[in-house]
Amino acid sequence: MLRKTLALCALFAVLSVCVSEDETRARLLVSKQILNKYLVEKSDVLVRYTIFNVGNGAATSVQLVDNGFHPDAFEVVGGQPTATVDRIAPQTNFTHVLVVRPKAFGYFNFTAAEVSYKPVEEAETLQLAISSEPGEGGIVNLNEYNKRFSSHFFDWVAFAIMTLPSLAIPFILWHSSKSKYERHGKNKKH
Amino acid sequence: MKNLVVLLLLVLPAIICTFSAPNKFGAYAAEASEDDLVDVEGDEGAVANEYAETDEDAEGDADDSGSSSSSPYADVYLLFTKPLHTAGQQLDLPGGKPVEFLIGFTNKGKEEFVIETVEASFRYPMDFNYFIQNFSAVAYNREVKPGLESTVSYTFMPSDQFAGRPFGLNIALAYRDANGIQYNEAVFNETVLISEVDEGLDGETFFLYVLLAGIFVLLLVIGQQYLLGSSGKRKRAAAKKVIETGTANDSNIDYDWVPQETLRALQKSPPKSKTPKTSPKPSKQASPKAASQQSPKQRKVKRSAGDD
Amino acid sequence: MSRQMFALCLIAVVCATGAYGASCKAKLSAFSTQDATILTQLAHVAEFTLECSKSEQPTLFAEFPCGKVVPVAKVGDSKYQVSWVEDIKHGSSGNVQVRLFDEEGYANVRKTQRDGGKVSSVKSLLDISVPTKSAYKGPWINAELLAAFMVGGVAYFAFTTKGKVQS
Amino acid sequence: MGSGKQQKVQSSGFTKEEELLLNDFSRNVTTKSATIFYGNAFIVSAVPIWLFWRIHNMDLWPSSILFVLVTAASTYLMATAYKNIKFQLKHKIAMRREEAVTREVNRQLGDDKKVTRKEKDERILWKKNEVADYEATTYSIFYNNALYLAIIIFISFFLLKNATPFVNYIFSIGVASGVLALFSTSAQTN
Repeated sequence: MLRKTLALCALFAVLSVCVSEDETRARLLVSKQILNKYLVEKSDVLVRYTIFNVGNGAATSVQLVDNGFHPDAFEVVGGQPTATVDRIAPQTNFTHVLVVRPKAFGYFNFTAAEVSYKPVEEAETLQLAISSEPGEGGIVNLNEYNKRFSSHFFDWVAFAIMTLPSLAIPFILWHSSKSKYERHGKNKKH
Repeated sequence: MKNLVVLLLLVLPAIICTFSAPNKFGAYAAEASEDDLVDVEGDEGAVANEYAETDEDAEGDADDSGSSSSSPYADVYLLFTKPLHTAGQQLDLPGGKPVEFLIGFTNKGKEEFVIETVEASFRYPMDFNYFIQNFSAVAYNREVKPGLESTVSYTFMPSDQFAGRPFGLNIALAYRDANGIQYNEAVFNETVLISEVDEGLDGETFFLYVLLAGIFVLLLVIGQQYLLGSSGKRKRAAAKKVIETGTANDSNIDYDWVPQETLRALQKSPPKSKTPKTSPKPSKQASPKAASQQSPKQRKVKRSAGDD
Repeated sequence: MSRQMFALCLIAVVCATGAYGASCKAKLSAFSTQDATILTQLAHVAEFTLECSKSEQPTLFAEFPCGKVVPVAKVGDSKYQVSWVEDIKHGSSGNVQVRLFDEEGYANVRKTQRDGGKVSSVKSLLDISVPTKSAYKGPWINAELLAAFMVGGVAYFAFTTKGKVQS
Repeated sequence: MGSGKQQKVQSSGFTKEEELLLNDFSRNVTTKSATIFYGNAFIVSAVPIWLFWRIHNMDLWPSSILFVLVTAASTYLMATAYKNIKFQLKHKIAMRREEAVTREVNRQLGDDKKVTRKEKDERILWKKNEVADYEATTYSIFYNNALYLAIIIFISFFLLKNATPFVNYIFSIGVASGVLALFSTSAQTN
């Protein structure tokens, strides 16, 4: 009973705080997305961080940190895994892009990034937000990928070279004989 | 109650059958995720609803989407990021295209929460008890420490066969607190419209087809030209020969279908009467077999002609 | 290796004089994703360091050609990053003019936007042109489709010729 | 096939020369042309293995038994198709060429007065037969090879694109050679 009343009290307290703060507070939703069809070793992995400010106040001192890409496993080729934005206005979003290349293949768990920000301008403590998690993804071996998804252009060329004799030789023989006799007729005619 | 269950059992398969492919998935998904659903489904009293079957357990959750099973310390916010959606309007989801949304979860309490699963489902807009399609429940099992915010993302794809009809979209978030109490909050419980994606023809593929058709036509034309060119000349030449040479021209006479006997006979007879002239044209009509079989007949005819 | 070479298009460019007395210089390096066959969207990233006559490091806002104004992320000591993604279908190459505003300029931009004016009329602190490269979108024509058409053409030719021979 | 027998039955009433003539136009092939046919059929049946090995990622050794069996069957069917199409074409070509051949032989023997008419006719006949045989053989090989490859590529890369390589191989080769063999006979009996 005591607990219940306590909880109720707490609820009211929270609610009242919420109501009072609702006017100016920023609230961030952070999504971390991997925009890849295939994760391939030594190829681009495109990571997009989108910070949505769904509150009604501006978020300030927003710092995005992603420690999920260890330098041993990934090479950063475009963008930075750490970014600071001074201000994200309410009802707007901010996009940050990072391009990394995995150094090895195998399964990799893409973890969440962290964002710290001040929900209200004069707040002293930073609010910590955790982004969505892309989750586990299999990074394909580059050779394997090339084998499976290459256009096999050279294989086709080789195939063409192999089939060409079986088509061209009989055709040329036939055609030469045909034209020989047909020209014959024509020449005689004129 | 029992009657209702029986009725449901009868009606549901019929409903499911009327929807083809996607609903197979739906039905399958519903079966597969049955275990999860016990806790996930239903906004009200889902915790106590453990006896319920997948499809029936949502009974009574429609009339009241008030999140009575949500924790006061949890603050949940839903945002559709694809398509972008502003609150207050009816949500329009493009059929056959992925729909993404984020759920922000703020822990306002002193104890940690664990976000367990998110599940989206389509229901009849008239009666949210009836499921049309269940999307797979995604397990996150994400700890949210006191004072922290966390975001989870969820993607689903409404079938384009549903296009043009309104559906009840229910997004349920299941989480538990440090005491192990399960909460199940309906983050979204509204009627949405699935819109037809008016893509027309995909420009890229269209041009590809046009290109291929062009190449094909070109090939045809070239082939035709080539063939017509050679055969046309040949035909014309042949025709002329038939007209001009007549019997006078020795070399024009077709000897090979004339049996040797006849030829011998012909040699003896005066040159004028060696008329058997089969121009290539008439013999062309005859099939090879017919030609070879005809020879005895021809012989007779020709003989009589020669005797005259 | 060549892919890497392609992918890393480092180009140091561009300096321009800004308004408000403070003259700034930007040293820019741009990166574009190169292989569209494994991505769902293309990304362009421009990182630049800013050297201003004043020692401070201003908060920057960037305006894209489409008219969108976004805050610029600071990724290090006087180092900034502007990045955006685009659909593979609409992937383009060439220089993208990005106009940078400091906070004062941004306030002007907001004011102009509120008044219904054009953002382009607001003087920027600095203009940078970000070179973007188009990505490899896969082979121009499917190899097997090409092969099928070639052999189909030959077969068609053979077939028609046979008709001609037999007729 | 029935027609061939018919011919033989009928031919019994003919003279020896006629029989010889008919023999030239019959379906029976000499060992030489049979070798050519089987050699060609084997080559063209074996070449698609390359496609299935390189592009459909079939393992070469584990499926070698399949390869051998299917290639053998295909070789037989293709040789049949060659034979039938050749037989079909030979008559027509002979008719087409007779003029030119006659002229050619006439020119060759034009001055030679010693050659009797009969000998000349026989030479023309023989030459014509040779030319027709040659052209029909080469064209038949070209024609069947072209159709065979076209059918295989169409089936294996479009119809059965998503089937397993195993099924894909059997069906594409089997259908291609089967269809060709079948149509070569059916067109003949018409």
